[in-house]
Amino acid sequence: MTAFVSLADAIAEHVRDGQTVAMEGFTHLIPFAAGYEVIRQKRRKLTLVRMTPDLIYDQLIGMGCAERLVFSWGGNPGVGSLHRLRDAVEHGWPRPLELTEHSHAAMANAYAAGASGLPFAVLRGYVGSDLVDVNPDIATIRCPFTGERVAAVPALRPDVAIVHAQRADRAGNVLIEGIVGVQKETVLAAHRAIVTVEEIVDDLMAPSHNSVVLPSWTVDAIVEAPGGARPSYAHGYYRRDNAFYKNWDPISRDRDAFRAWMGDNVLGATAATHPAKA
Amino acid sequence: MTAFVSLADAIAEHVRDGQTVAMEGFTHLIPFAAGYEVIRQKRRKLTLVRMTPDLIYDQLIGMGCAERLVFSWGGNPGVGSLHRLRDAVEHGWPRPLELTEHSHAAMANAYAAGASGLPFAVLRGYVGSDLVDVNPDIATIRCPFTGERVAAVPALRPDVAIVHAQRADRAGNVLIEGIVGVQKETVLAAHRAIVTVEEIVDDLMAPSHNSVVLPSWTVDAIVEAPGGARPSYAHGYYRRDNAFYKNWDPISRDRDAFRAWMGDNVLGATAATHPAKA
Amino acid sequence: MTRTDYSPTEMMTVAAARALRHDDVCFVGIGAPSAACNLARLTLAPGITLLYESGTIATKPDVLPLSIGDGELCETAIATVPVAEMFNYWLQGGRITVGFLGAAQIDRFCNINTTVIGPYASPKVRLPGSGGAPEIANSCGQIFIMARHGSKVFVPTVDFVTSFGHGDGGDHRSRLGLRTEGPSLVVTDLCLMKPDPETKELAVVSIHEGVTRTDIEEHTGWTIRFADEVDDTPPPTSTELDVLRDLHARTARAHEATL
Amino acid sequence: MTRTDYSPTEMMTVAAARALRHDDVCFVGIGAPSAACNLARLTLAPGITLLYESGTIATKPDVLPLSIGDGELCETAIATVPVAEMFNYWLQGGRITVGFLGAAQIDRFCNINTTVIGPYASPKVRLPGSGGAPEIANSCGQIFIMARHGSKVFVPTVDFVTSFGHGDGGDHRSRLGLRTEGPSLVVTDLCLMKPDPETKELAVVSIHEGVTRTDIEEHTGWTIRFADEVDDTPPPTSTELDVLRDLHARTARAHEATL
Repeated sequence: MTAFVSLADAIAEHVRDGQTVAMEGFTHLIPFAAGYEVIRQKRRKLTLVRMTPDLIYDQLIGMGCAERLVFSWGGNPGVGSLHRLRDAVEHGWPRPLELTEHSHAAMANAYAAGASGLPFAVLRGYVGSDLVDVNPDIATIRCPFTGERVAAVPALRPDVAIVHAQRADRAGNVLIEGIVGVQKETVLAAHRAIVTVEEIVDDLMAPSHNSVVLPSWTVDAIVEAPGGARPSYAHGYYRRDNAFYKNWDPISRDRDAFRAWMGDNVLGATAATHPAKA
Repeated sequence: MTAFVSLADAIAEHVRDGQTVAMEGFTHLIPFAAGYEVIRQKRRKLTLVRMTPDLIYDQLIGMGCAERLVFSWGGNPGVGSLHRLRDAVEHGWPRPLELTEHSHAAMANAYAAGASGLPFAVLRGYVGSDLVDVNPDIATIRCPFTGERVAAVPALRPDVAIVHAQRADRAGNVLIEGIVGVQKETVLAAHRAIVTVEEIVDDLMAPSHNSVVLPSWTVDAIVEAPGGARPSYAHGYYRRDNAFYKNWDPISRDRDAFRAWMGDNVLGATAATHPAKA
Repeated sequence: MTRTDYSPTEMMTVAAARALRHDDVCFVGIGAPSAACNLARLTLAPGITLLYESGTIATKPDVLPLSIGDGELCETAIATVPVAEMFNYWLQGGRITVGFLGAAQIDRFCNINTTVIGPYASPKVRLPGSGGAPEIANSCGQIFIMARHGSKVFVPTVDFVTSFGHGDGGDHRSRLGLRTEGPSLVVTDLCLMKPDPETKELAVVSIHEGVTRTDIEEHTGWTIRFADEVDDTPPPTSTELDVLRDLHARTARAHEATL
Repeated sequence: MTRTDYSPTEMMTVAAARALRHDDVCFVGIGAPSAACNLARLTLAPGITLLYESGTIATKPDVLPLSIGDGELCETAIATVPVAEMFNYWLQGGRITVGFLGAAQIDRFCNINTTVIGPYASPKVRLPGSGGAPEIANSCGQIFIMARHGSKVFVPTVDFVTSFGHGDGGDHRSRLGLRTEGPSLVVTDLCLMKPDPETKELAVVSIHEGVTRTDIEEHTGWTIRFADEVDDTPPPTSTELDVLRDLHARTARAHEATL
């Protein structure tokens, strides 16, 4: 059942060295505050899972938290490379990073399979792609009715899912609105789930009977973390800080500039303070 | 692209003898008006697909429109049997009815596979059930990663999907709210789709960014048919006529009573008039 | 305070409701299970979570639905999801602790038939079919079965296994790869039965007030076993009966009224 | 009225926009494709339907998104669906007529690399990876590719096939079971290219104003073919340029402003 806890306590209790951790949020609702706290608590040897490693994964990787990345697109959207990710892959700095690389369709289906208690997902995908040669987690199976071949990937079942949402009610039900990404699937696929929210409210005020809701008993920890998705955005609360994304490029190109920025803005901060500017 | 047409024209143009037709609506939004029109236009040798054959399928079967039923639960919900379905299966009246029988989970996944362009769906299901022995469309496949065995069923790809929805806008986008069932999957799985709606409006007024919407280019014909789901219900418009369901039981038990009722209420009616009482 | 002015069906409903816990997440079927689950919610297990296969999650209906998808279920749910999602993410995903099943026929190992009486190809009685039952039986943490006690229902061999219970007994479930407990309780209008921990054959564990062992034996199609210790089922309390009857009265009024 | 005061990038965007039709349903990528698709929507193809992989369906952004999932896309869409649904029901379901892809490397058969320069295990440059591209390339009715023309991009052999184009040419796609057309148009800042109907090797079919055949040859890493009839690409019209520049100006203002 859901516990309402501080961000520091949520990470301390649920995220351990060596675990597989998925922080999701498709451009929208990226759980930055939680990622910063993982960095502050110096987790190591994590397998980080995420369709679109964003700035927060660039930072986790650059700070040496990760030993493997499971992903499908690792860039700074609309800007360019994730330079810390590149430095880890190209030069092993600060430590080597192993890659398990998928397509978006495969990752999304692998989460859905995990949420569904299935061992694998099937998709029409990867036809003719060399990804099949570099990722042993891509198999081919045959349709028992038509004989057609389709791709199969193992279900994703992270140890911990971390997502950010607009709000939770006091019973612990969580509402996600707008671009909902793969967050619901990620939470349901994971063994444990931490949700940071903009606010905790008396009434969830779901706009529709069919709104995307994570019921309380699917979430282990809820953390009130207003602004917790910045510099990404929270629909209905604040916009994407596009300037932050652009400014990150020069900071992240240089190892020293990166470390200085992390020291000033993350390591020297607490869960209550949140980097406002890059 | 969507055409706005009369119910008679929609059925005349899109539903042909011998086709596979899926009319869906999970208790809610059952497309009764469209079903009545199929009966009036005397379609024959249809393969009728529906998770929960309801009174409208009882009537279609009793009027001799169907030669096969693909389904997972055929009853009068909360009341008892579908007597016309039983009469067809037990006594071949008015003609024999072949059955392709699934579980709900398999049917729902088979529609989703159809909507997804996949040849089959996988599920953990049917373990130990004799349905495997009577339905050749249930196969077993092995997970290429864990070796576990799971069930597989072929995708459903009906020739025509018919569903009822709350409203459409003048561009042809359709909104479904409340218990949304498998209607979206059914429409996307089918080669053609007819949607009857309570009203056609200037603004769809979807309550949420994440509302269930069928965009115009996925629907072939939209028919304004207020009350078109009665005696089932349309959330936000009218309630389920539980009395109709209860009263159907004695009518449908008797072949003559059934035929008389159909003559009075369906054959003698037009698409504009709709049986109000059973 | 207990009462004596109750029907066997009310006893059955009350006994099933008592088996539910505050933290259960139930996949509810229409009819008797729906009454029992909502009675539990309105009495001893207010925190219970009820899901119906129409996609309604954590619903709190004020009246009992006639169908599995009445508007009442959606209006009082915290969310309503597509049916495919309900079966995949919620049922198959292993998020349901208790599933309820009814039965037209049930054998001593809790295998259930809701498909057909007689041969499948030439049925004597065509029943509604499986609905969600095969996967409910496979995927819920445990299964509670509710049925009226009679020798046409509790049969030596079911004509068709719609939903797998304990198969031939023993470890048959785990041999088929099932990780869930399967049927763990059968509630009838005469008694409560549970599978033997080893053999998985049903045995009577509690007998309702005014019912004799002979009554149960006569209404069971096989030689029914009795557990070493058989309890007396406590009769319904005043509160249980009042809440249940209020619920049924509200339901009757609501179902008569249509817009 | 045509203009001469335009950049090669503007020409590329305008040429791509012109290839789109009123009834196209486009899977739009960020950057150049997004500009081209929205220019088409604001000029010749107002009925065009744009989907972004973030789940936004039939979106009509007033400013260009910086990322694939900006709030603007959701606010102007008729619906926003989960990402798994977008890839399954919409892309894989065969409901997209045109998909756009960019490329870090592309070969004469339109095989695309966005994964890595150098060996995969010891990369010279690690690129962002596939994103949705492998399935976009497999599932869309046809694929339009946009890339700046240069010999490091248009290479004899890509270091890694992220997204399959026409493979080794000819009927390679259909031999792999693909039923879609694959890449049918490449738009660069110098010219338009299309695969030969038989061999599937790219050939120049239209050259932008001020560009020579030699320019194209020098900027292509293989001996590029020219079609028998090569058109002159009409330069951007005043309307096209005005609409595109307005769009970019609105976008720049919006991206500078944050709440």
